[in-house]
Amino acid sequence: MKYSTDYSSIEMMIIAGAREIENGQILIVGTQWPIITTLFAKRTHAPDITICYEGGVVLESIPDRIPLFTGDPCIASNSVLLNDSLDTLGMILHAGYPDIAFLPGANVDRYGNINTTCFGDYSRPKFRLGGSGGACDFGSLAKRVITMLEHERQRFPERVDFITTPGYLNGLNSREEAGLRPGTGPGAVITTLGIFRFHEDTREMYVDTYYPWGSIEEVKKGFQWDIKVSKDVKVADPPTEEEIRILRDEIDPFGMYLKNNKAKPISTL
Amino acid sequence: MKYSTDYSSIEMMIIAGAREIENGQILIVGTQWPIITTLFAKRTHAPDITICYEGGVVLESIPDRIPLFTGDPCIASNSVLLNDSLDTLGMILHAGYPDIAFLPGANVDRYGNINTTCFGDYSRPKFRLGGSGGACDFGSLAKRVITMLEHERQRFPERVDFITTPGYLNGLNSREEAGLRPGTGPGAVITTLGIFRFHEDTREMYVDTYYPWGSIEEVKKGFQWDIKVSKDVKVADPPTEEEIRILRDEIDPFGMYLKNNKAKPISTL
Amino acid sequence: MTMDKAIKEFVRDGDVVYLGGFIQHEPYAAIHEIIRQRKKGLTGSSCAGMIALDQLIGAGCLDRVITTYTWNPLPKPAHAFRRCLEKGIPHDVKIEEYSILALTLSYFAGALDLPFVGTKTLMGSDLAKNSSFLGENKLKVIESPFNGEKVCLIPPIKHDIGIMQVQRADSIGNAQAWGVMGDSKYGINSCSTVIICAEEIVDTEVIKRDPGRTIIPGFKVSAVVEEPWGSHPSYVTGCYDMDWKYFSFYDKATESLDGFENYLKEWVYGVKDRSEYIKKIGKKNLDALKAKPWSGNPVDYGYCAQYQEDYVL
Amino acid sequence: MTMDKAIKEFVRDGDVVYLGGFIQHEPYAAIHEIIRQRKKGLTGSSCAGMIALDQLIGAGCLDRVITTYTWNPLPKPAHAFRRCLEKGIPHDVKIEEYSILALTLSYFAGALDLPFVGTKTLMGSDLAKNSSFLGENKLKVIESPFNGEKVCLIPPIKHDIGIMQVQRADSIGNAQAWGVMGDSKYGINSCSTVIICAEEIVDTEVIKRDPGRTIIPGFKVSAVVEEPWGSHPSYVTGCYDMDWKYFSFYDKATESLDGFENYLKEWVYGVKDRSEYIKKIGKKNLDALKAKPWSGNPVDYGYCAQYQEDYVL
Repeated sequence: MKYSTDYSSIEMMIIAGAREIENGQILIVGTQWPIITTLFAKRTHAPDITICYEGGVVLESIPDRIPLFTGDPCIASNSVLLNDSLDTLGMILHAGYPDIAFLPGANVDRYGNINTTCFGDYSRPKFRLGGSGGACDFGSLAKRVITMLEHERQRFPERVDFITTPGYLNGLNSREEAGLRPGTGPGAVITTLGIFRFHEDTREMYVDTYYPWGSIEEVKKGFQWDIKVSKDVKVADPPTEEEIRILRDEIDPFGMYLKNNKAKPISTL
Repeated sequence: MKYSTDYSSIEMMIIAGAREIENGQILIVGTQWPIITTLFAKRTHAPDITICYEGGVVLESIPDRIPLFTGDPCIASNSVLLNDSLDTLGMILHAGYPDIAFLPGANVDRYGNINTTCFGDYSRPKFRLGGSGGACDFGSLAKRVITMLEHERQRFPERVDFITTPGYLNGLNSREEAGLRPGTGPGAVITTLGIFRFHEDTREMYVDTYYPWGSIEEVKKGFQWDIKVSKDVKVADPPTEEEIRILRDEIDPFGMYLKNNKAKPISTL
Repeated sequence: MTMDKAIKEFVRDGDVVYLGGFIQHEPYAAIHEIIRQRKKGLTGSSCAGMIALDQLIGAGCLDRVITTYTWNPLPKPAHAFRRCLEKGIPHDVKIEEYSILALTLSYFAGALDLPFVGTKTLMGSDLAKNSSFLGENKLKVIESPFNGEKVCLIPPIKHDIGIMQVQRADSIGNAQAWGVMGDSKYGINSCSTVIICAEEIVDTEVIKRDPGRTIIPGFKVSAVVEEPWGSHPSYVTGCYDMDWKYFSFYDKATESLDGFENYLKEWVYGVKDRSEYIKKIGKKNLDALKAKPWSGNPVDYGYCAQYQEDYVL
Repeated sequence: MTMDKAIKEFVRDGDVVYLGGFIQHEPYAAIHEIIRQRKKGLTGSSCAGMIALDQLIGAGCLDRVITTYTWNPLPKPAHAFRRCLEKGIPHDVKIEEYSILALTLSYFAGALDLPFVGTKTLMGSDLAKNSSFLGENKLKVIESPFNGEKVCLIPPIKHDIGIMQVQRADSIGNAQAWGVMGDSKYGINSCSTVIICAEEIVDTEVIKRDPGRTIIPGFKVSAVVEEPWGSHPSYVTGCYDMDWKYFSFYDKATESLDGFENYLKEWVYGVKDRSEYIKKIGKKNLDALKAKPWSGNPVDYGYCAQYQEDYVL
């Protein structure tokens, strides 16, 4: 096992995300980075995970080509269950089966609330995004939500303009007080700068892990509030050469997810 | 067209039931007499009716053999929709589509309430029957419920011991007050003695029609209460010879429904 | 897994047991094994079966019943069910009754773990007024906060274990069934633990050729038992028909209490497993029940498989 | 029926229109005809589509929108949707937003005409706090009368008309679809009037060979239009894939308001009907999108067909 010295921060994020997964787990998976992250995990250390998508899809094997989104036609002939959203969002997610829900995010705040709806005032937004899709269901219902997104400071406001997907709302018990089930909520936010988790009482996000090339100072600059840092803050292991090979050559051979990111190897960061 | 002189009271009941059906209607149909009645109607004057069964069946054609009950295997290869109870009891019946719901009945009372649960005290019955199945749903939800049963006096108490299937409960507006939708409820009770309908204000059952060989006195003796008689009480037309031929030779050629009843021709009643 | 082992391992005395199948797909092979293993204190939950509950009640396995209907399909009474409710033989069972739609919605709520579903059925019926072991948790009639009209709230019924016969499943439990499905898809998905009894265990590749047919994903299933003819004397669409002669025999055989005991001795305790039961039915009888083929045009799940060069994140 | 006639006859200005399809099965052919006929004041209801709402909003057909997500799948913004919500171009539309599960449960409630369904999703989100034209009727958070916990009640959304593309239907409207179904089965069953657009109209005998595949019975369907490639640029499982090039083209073409107007002129107003649109896409492009076969073992609905002498009432 040899660590790679030629990987991008996106690749580090994907591999950090995959490391959160244990073999045999049930995952409900959103579009974009979660797709490639969970398929990579299935190809490597977690071959027996079950991957569920919101439109009514249950996968037990890796599709012939990487799905471009969670409703990609290539899924149909590779799934073991293919039917209604009530089959996955209902009888799997609402029923409490997933060990982890993986989400992409546009904006994430101090308490893990996610905004994929709009910037500015909801009734006349400065910038209108697509909306929830199933994200709000993932965030409302899953035992452990992991959000994956590129780390840019403007994506991490202290408070999102619109809570599309509830995290811990205002912290403390506010999530449970809103009616959401105890034992659910954000577990981690994984970005191109590090891994961020939530304090079990205050439910505030903190710096848990940063990446080999990074520093605590740099990570803290990525947030619009003064984010706390774990006293046991860790540095992630880099990806191995074999992990990078599998990710690039087997999971995404056409570079549909990675092409634009291969250009930024870690050595230049 | 020639009237038959050789038919049984069961056959008269079936044909009287079929005459309630207009071509093109949507029917939800219970087991026993409703099955043969509705298939007979489809074979004769109402070829375009749609027949739905509680287990998730929609028929647009007559099965190769008469179904022995509404879940008969012969239905599968003749239906146009075959799936869940939510497809028929839910998305058809609860959604309000059926023009008529046809039910068998063990006991029917003055307000059209049906008992198929027990005689005597519910907690320790003298005689325990099977239970509701979908009957309570038919009676709760359908615009017009038609119940078909052999006319024996003990089947028509003033008040059933147990309301399995709600009719007009205690009459007047008690059905609506219980929460059931306005514009739903019993439309007719059709027996081997006649056709009985419900007063639009009191919701009490009355004698609407009796059969060619009968009399008002005989009909009234079939009830445990002093049933009212319409001032426009009618006498049903007998079946035609062609109707009896179709019923016996085409609908039930093996006599599965009619064998035990062919023995009682009308001439002997 | 063998039926013997599956029942031993997963059905515990006192469990709430969902019996899947809406007439067809009833798991008679599993039910006989439950009786043979003399399980006690179970709650049997079955929406619209036939003599499944009758046999379990008569054999003394059940303390509680959840159902909408229990009868021999002939139509003749289910004698053990009658004896129990009328006379407390072999011991009293508590019964919780619903209509098919109400109970299916309860299973639906259970499958999704919804707090409740609001419906317009059941109100006015004595089924809504009477409740036994579920007490206040059977249902509630409230005024709708939207428009004030009365609404019947049906909460989920949670099952410890569910058992159902299906046409085919793979070895990891992805189960496919078709025909008159009734409540079965929601019922079987409302169970914490699931035993799937399959007419045939197939390769996962078969499942993947028609994934729209899967009623429960394998990860929810704890055991898969291959058990052809497992629903006899009921039927499985495309496999075999109901055995009316057997129901007629059962009716006559079990009318008396002694007769019922003798039936169990001969047909349940007296056979080691399902294969002995099937042998006892006899090849000639089975052949007469075999379904004649009526298969559909296969549907197509294909995609074009080409590299989509315009999609790059 | 022709698309022209179906839209003329059944879509009235001001209707609440359900647009079926969960990405696949979206009825783009019908949507273009609605735009060509310059329908006005519609409420467009679509759970998880792509540029269907974008086109209808940009063309000025909608006054109100019900959705969970509207975006180009590339992923690039749906520009007309953005222009409308950010700047009120071409005119303000009111939007009512949900999560996919909440909206699917609303369609489910609509399909069954349930008063409401209780759920644990959506609470805490600003989607639950904000409501526009549905006001107090969007949802209610109450305390469960069973256990006091907070429950989100989702009432039905009633649609005047529903339109969906399916793989096949017979001429009386029995429609069969498979693939990623999302909300579609419940959505299309929640509509008072239904237009089914089918890749292929088949004989009823084909439907009867696999009746478990039927998502809506014919008696609920008012018009059946045969419209191959009717979901382009989206896809239909087993028929054709998404046309990513077209989405990429649409993204660039519609980024400016002028560009959007030109797009409509060329691709909607500028073609008489779907066949002209398809011709404009071109055979070579279509061929590249055609699905490669992946068909399943057909399932069997057979029965034994013998006379059952033991069944006599």
